Amino acid sequence: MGPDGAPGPSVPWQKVLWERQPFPDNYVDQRFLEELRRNEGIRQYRYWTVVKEAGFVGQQLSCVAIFISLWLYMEQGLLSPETLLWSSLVCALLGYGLYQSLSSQVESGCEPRTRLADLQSAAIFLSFTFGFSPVLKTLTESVSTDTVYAMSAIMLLAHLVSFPYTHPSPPGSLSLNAALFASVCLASRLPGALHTFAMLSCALMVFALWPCLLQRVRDIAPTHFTGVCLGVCVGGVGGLGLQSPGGAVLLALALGSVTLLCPLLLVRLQRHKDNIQGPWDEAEIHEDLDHGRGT
Amino acid sequence: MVLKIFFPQCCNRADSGLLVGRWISGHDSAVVLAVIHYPFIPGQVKQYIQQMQAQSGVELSVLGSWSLPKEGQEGMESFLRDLSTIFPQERWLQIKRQMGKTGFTCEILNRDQSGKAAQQDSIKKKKKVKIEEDYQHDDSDNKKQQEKKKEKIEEDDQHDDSDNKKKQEKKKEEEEGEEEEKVIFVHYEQRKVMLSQLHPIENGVPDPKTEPPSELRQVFQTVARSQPLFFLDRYDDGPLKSTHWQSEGREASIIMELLKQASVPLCLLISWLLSVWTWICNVRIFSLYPLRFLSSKLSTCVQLSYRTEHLRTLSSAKPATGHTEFMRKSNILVSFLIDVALGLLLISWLYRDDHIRMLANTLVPAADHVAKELEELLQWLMGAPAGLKMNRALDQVLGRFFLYHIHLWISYIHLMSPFIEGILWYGGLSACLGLTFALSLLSDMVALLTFHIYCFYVYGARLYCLKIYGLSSLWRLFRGKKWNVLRQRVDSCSYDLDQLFIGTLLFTILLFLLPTTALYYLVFTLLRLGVVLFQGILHLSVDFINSFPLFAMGLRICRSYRLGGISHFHIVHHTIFVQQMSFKVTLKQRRSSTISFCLQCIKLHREVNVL
Amino acid sequence: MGQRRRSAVKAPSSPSVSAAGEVARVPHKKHKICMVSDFFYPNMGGVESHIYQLSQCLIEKGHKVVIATHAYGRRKGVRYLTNGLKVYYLPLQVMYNQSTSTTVFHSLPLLRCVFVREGITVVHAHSSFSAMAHDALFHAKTMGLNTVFTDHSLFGFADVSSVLTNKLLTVSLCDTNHIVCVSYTSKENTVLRAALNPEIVSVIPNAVDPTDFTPDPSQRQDDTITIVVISRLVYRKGTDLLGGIIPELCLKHPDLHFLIGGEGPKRIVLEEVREKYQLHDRVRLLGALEHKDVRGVLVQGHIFLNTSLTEAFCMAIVEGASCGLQVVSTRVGGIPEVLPDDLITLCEPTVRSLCAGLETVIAKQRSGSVPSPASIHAKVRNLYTWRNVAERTEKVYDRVAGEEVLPLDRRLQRLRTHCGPVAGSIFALFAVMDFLFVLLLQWLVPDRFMDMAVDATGPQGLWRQEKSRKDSAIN
Amino acid sequence: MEDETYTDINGKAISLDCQSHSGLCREFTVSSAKVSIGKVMVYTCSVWLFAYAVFFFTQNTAVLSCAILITLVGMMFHIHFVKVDHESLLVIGSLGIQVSSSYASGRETTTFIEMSRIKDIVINEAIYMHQIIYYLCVLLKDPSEPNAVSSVVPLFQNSKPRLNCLVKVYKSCQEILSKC
Repeated sequence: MGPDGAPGPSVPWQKVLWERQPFPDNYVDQRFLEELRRNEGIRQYRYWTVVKEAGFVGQQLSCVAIFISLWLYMEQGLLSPETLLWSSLVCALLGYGLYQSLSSQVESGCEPRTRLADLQSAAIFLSFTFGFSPVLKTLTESVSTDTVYAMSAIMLLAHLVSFPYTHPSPPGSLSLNAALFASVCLASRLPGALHTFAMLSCALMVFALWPCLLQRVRDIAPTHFTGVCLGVCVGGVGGLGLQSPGGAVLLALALGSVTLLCPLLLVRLQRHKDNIQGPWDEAEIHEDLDHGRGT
Repeated sequence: MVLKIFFPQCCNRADSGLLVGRWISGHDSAVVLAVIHYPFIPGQVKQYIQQMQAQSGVELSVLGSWSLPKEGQEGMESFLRDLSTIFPQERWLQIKRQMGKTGFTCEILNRDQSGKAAQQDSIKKKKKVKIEEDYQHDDSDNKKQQEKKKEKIEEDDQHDDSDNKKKQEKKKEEEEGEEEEKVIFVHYEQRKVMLSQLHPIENGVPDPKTEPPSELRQVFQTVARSQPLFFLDRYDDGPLKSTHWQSEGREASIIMELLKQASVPLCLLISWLLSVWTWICNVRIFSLYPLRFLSSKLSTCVQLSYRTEHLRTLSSAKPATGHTEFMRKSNILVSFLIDVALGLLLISWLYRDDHIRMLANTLVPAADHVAKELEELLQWLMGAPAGLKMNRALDQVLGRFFLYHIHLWISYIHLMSPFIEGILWYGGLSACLGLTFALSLLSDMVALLTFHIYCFYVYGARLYCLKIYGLSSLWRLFRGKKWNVLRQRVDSCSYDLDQLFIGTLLFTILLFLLPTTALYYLVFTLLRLGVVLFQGILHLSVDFINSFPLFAMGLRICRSYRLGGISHFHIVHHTIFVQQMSFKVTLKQRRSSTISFCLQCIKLHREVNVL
Repeated sequence: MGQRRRSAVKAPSSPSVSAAGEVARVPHKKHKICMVSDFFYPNMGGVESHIYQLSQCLIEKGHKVVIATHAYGRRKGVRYLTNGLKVYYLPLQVMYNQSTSTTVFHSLPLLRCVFVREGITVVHAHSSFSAMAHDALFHAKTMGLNTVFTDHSLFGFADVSSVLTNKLLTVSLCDTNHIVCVSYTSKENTVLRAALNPEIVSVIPNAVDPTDFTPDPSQRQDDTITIVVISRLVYRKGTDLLGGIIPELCLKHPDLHFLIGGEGPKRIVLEEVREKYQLHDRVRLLGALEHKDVRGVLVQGHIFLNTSLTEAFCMAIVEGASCGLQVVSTRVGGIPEVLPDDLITLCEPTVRSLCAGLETVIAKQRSGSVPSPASIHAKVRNLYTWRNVAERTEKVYDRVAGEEVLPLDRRLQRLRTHCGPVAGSIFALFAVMDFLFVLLLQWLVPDRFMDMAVDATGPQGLWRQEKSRKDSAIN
Repeated sequence: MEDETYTDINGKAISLDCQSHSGLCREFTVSSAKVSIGKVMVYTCSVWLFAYAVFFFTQNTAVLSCAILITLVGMMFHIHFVKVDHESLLVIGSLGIQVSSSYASGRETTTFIEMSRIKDIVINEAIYMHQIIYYLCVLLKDPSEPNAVSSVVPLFQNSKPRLNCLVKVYKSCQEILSKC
């Protein structure tokens, strides 16, 4: 069926409502849908940049792997808590020094925390962990081992999912809490209170402090960043490999798919994108309109 | 408007005479109260009515004449008409009945003798303003709209036909049936209306600020308040003889009178005792804090004060004003009597072949048994109850704690075991004050005997509450949220590392300890619940006895009209007369709108509310 | 007993005569229309007033109009509005901001009852956000009625939710006879979303009642410049943009005042801005406004600002212009079509562009080179009138009434072919079930047991007769 | 007067009986269908058969007696509280309106509304279950504000007559009300 009434071709149809035009209401002009645009402002990814970005995910994954392998070592008594404590202490000091040096190079935004504050919070960590470790030790003994494993697995997964990969420097509370919860669960399975203490402090380092440092590295020295990521991944695979080769293979596969395969898919699928835009689209606000909310 | 004549049924067959009653202003309706028979001396009648008016406060007047000519007696039209000049009235009713005819004939003479004086039609033809519901403001009652619409549907037949003043009901009906009557006869049973406290006669005059009560209400008040009119009877010899409900037998009985007389000194005595008792209660010592707190908790004391209140209301010197007050008083009295009676029964059972000792001997072992059960329960909890994973350390701690309590408890019981019998014996005496006392005493005893359970419950609940509170706030921290007190909502907030760390640590600990405390809480709550249920049943029964409207029930069953609520009309044919003079013919007569009038009792719950 | 008398006075002489009079007066055919939408008075907004005004004008033209919506709180059952506009507030469960939840079937019995007892010929559903409207379209087709749908809103194609909603729209519009859009942009959008033949889509703009929005310069304070904003304070209306604009302009122009009417979740943004920059005396938040108060607020201002991020047809700017204000608005959706360029200043939806636009208008205002409010009102007053809308909608009804309703099998085919294999067959199944449900209902409550409703409006409308009788009485 | 046949909203036949005692006093009685013996039979039989089936498997005679009891009690309950035999509306000009509904067992519930409280009698529309029906109702007013509707008393609630019946009742009610 055609639009009823004969269109008066004398005057050109124009897309305005404020004047009655000699056309029926359901008249369809050839200019209909001329403002329709497809796929505008679509960005073409380059493979290696994407891979570089995905590196962070990979290293976080392998961080978890490292933590688990450490736990495995301790559970089988291959690793004594003292050594773990000392080594983690050394790592912490090194990391702290590196952190300070990096921050001293670039003076970012708000004033840096004083050494005193850092010392204070470190003291709090250690004291609390030490104080609570006997309690934590007895905490889950009546709970069956499978339950504990399941819980910690879920929590670690939650940690990986909810980890803020873009700005990890203040660690996202949910992800950090999940990781800590998991580590408490695991640590309470260890033979002694000291083990628990060591495990927890190690967890603190791996999950809380390390991402901050890595963020700094990514900001300051992107070239080193990829190297660090690679190193962590290799370390994770290796560490797990000594314990359980199967796990190591799985981890390697996972890392490969995350860092290499997914970016490939992303870049490939990009060209099949078909996105319709037009004047009807809801305009999005680009400026940062945060008027210091919650001040 | 229509003239309504409320006519007492008992006067249906009274001899001819004068109608004494009242014109109800505003509604133009007349209430006939009594018939004063011939012969009378008008002066006396007037004087009599004057004094009645003075006594009852109802503006009585002579409404008109009533004629029921005996056989052979010829109608006395002219005479009746003349009477209207003797008793000057705005309007003068002439109601007459032929023997054997079932209808009434009513003539209305206005002051000016013109029988056709038109009932000035008081109906103004108002223009109907259409209420326009607008979009903005709320058009809540669309019934208006509906109504308008419907009125479109109905065709216009609202013409007023010529107001005819005189109305011979039956004859007119037979001749021109379609013509509408202007007089409605409402027969009412004077006795029932008289005795029904249908309408609180707000002591004497209705206060002016409320709008005048509705028509029926006024009628009822008139009848109820013109009691003195009914003392003069047809049978006693006096200058005047009248007919009204009392000519069908008196309602009041001698015993009631005697009781009324006797109750006065009794009330005085009770009130004196009460004053003494209240004086005792108000001694300083009792108003000290712990005592007052205790008395507010002990249900015996509560019951005591309750009863005192009752007795005070009962023994108040002034008579009950209004229906509800009267009902309340009588209900209290009846329930009190019943209560005492039951209490005496209980006593007679207790002190026969000493049931008390048996009770006492069963009581202590029972307490022991309960304690043992509890111990076993705790042992069970300290193991792995129902295969639940509990934290062993905490479990042990809690278990020991509660076990120690039970130990204390048992020793306490054994300490007081020798005195229990005595306690029971004296407690039993309290039943003579009424069953309710015994019951409340029992509930108090139960409360004391299960004090340990109460303690357990409190500890468990407190622990659990703390734990839940902590967990909820820590869970918020876990998700990186916090409760904003000012805005009363959950905001997102960035915590420091150490806060997060410690929070998570505590969260984990609490979470793993939760099942243990939850279990303890659950178990002891259930125990507590059992006790509370038992006490609740006791209190329920006490309250039932205290406030069950027995009197109202009784009235509802035997004298339902005394609680008259909504009046109930129903059309009757004149079968009354038919039965009496066995006229077969009249059965086939058309029914006229004579309405006999009796009362229907109201729902029971109204009485319950009253109490 | 007053009204008894009145009834006696107003009882109709004889309906047949007056009905004949009706027929004589309005020659061509009358429809019995049922407007269905979740959004109606007491809820307030563009859709609501559109439905109300349109129905009023159609009633004037002698059609019979009833409205079906869901119950609002205690407002259940049948109500009457002005001129006997009958509204059914059906007790359906409200799910999410005033839109009912839809399990395609549960609304059928009541809607069927309405359609049957009112003898509806055309079902007109409004607003694609209203689940009830979609249900009504579906059931009306099952009961063999012709349907019209008016789309008041725009939709993107970007995210998942819009993909789903567009699919649903496709299904529910696939056998709707005619669709009405309020602007050409909205038409394009709807045609794309529902994959429609553009020729069954008419463009009929909204309207405002020019008599409600007359200028009144005396209300303005001439020593200051007041910018009026009237909109719900939600994201779609660009409240965040407003929050960005206010401080910039207020810092530049000390004599600038903001008058903001409306309520919503984003109000907190404005309040925070006000607190942060100490603008309590210059930024007034009036909160929710009654429709009748809007004019009183508008006339106090010099400039009307609209910061919407998406609009199908912005009534607010027309109202503002009709009150003689300088209109500044974002260039989104159908807004460019609404007002001629000499009446409106269009900007990009960014704080910077809006500020620039406002700056120019303020400058013009200061220099006094703006046309007088009266002249602006004179230009605007005849652009959009409800009468015009009603005429054009009437055309749509006339056209639709002629069309034949697809029988079940063809309908199923159409669904299958039009909405893709999956959704198509699912909804074909729904259609069959709906059909069976209707049969069941017809067996349970046959049509002959339903009392036909007494018309308040329409050809034999009693109210109309009453009115005409009144007039005759007056003359 | 009862020439035309009326049905209720479910299409069951009901009968309307208008007695005009006089110009000022009319009584409308809407009486719905009696309890059909057949239906009672069916219900009873079904219950008893079920009971017998249960009895057959669990040799427990208590089932049977209980079934009999249930049917009896159910019947009593039904005719005493549920089944309304007829509802009547008595309009007495200038005195009031009396609404009474009598159950199959003869139980009768009555309410009397004085003329001073009656604002009007109207026919109204309402949503009832999954239908929209007309019903007759009395509008009450407070004596304090005479032209506001304080509450509404629906009439003929149990036997819901259809519009034609309601209109008939409505008209003659209005006749009476208009006279005073």
